Amino acid sequence: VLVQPLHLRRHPTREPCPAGMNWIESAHQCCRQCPAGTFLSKPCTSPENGSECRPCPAGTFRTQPNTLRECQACYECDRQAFQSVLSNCSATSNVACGCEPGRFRVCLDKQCSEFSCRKCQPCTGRLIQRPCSEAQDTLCDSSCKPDFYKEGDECRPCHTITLDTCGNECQEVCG
Amino acid sequence: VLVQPLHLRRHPTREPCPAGMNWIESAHQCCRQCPAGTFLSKPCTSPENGSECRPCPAGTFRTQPNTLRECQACYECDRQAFQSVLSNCSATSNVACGCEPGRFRVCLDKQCSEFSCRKCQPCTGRLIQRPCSEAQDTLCDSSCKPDFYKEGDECRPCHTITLDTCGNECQEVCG
Amino acid sequence: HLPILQWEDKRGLAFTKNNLSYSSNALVIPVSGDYYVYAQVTFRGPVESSHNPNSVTEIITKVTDSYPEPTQLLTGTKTLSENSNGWFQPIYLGAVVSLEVGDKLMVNVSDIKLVDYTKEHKTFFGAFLL
Amino acid sequence: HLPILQWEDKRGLAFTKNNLSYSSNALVIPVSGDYYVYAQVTFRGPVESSHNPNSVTEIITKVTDSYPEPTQLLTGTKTLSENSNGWFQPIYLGAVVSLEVGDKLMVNVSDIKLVDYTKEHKTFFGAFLL
Amino acid sequence: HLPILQWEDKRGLAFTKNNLSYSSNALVIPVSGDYYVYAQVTFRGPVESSHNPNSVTEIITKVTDSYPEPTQLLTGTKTLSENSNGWFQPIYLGAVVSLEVGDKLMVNVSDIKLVDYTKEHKTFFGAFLL
Repeated sequence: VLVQPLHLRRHPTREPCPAGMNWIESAHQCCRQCPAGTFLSKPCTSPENGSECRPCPAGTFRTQPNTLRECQACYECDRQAFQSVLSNCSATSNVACGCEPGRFRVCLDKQCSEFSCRKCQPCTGRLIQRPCSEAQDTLCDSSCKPDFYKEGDECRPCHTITLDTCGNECQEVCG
Repeated sequence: VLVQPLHLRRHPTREPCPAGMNWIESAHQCCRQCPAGTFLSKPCTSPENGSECRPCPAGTFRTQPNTLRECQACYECDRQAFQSVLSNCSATSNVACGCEPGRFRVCLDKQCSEFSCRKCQPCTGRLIQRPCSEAQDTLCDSSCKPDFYKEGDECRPCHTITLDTCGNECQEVCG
Repeated sequence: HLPILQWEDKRGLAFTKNNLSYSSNALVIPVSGDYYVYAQVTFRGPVESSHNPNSVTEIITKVTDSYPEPTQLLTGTKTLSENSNGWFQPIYLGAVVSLEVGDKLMVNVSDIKLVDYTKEHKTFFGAFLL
Repeated sequence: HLPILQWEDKRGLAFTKNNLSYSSNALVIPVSGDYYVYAQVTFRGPVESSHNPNSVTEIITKVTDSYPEPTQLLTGTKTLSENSNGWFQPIYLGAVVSLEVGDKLMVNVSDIKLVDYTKEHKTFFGAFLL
Repeated sequence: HLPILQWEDKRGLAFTKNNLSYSSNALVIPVSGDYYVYAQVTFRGPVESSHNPNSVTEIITKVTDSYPEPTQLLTGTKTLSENSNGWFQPIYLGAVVSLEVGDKLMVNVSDIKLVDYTKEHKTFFGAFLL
């Protein structure tokens, strides 16, 4: 369902521009592309005299050569959700966000363009099979460390128990 | 909150049209209705010479006589949600959807205009009181079939058990 | 058919102008053309009298002399998962539709008892000619 | 990139006029200016083939000859909590954007199998020049 | 009053024109008339510092010299049921309102820490004269 209430003549057919140049409708000709990190502030008046390009203002960027009238606004890292800046936004690249130390990414969609940062599990009383990383939680050993006994799915240190509260599992390990 | 930014004179009062005819504003007169399955492609120029009606294009329909400028788009059955076509869309009727065999309708609103198709329960080990239908799940007998014993709310076949694993319920039935 | 909502067309933020009038629960179109039509209904519950619904629906419909049945123009339907204690659920709809002079626009809802009519800025309905 | 939705542009309530044309899944802008662009996608599930998603996303994107990558103009993303039995979730987006002649507008979704395509008044897309 | 959102009015997709200006968190109306005003706020959580909310609210308000208190024009309020792990909830509002020259439009939210400010296409605010 699309509508647009203005009567318009068809715009003239456009020949493809040579490489490195884009058709500029308002100038009715091909103009040289502005390099990445800049935008087209004034279109060229003739193919020879180049387009006027200006650097992207702070907080914006363009990763590719272009003939756009403005740069894209940088994303921001979600501080309140424990994200941290991996690399700052520059004139030619968007900000890159990761998780604060001690946290790992939980993707909310397939591309992981949205993610939350969850605390890494501590593996108390267990050996660490694989340390926590940006992408994955710590992988703990299934068995307990020496001098720790199993209680449900927790590993408890032997030195904290008194013999009488010590079940058979704990007797075996700490006895 | 309603607004409409155009200055207009009130439209002339309209006498009701005779049966089988509708007032056509652009023609400023009553025109004969187009039959179901068609739409008004050109209004009549005088009440005598009839309106020009054209058949509804494929994928559209009109169930009633009308003086509309287009036909309604057919609905589609939700294949991914296991709906099946009960009757195809025709020029005079919308598509009618039901559930694939072995599934029944779970209405999502009071009119059941939206519904999902859930698998019929199999009544393993029980007699079927009422078979699964478009509208309702299978109704299973509360007690087990002969040679089946009750285990929780399931009915298990006697031949699969060995006497030692057989509780009292199963002893009684399969003993 | 689904129940039709009634609207206030004069007091507070409500107004009509340029002959787009409101009568018997409907906006009456004064001139043929393309209109942006929109409506938001805030639903809320639970409400004793109506069993706990598992969904709420809002539909903007068109009634015309040229056809005996209403036409559904825009529909917003949402299932509810949190209906034990109090819940709120706004549904906003808006789009461009071609209308003829004399056409009537109305808003239908799945259950009128679930509509939050208490504040004019939570449930509203309107249209303007492009 | 996310899958692109296909649209009906002639039958039923759908129409194009004033040279705002539809071709290969995109609206093509005939004249530079500010447009109000809008789209609603009704998502529904569960659907066997696709694992139960924990979110649905709708994005209106712009493709232009002046830049090799699409630009995300409007995004609606919602997490889902009620996906055991049947669920519905409409997402509406609309805003004013500055567009150049020749720009193309498209609607991307997180999972095309979750889109309710069965009724034209539940999922729709449009634009008009201010 | 509820906290007021701050907006970017120049960089990226943001722009103002025809004297509709932005200053101290508000759009300033340059000429009296009927405007279509709209805003979407994407809320997301959980966020440690703020207890887990059971609802989020977005309100478009008008401040005018002719009255000492702000007027709530449009409100979207939604309860949340899924806030154990990460959640997203967009709320879109839009309608026609009559405004006077000098009126100021602002967007208030229930909890500013729950607003997703990270991407310009997820949270936006605008108006245009009919």
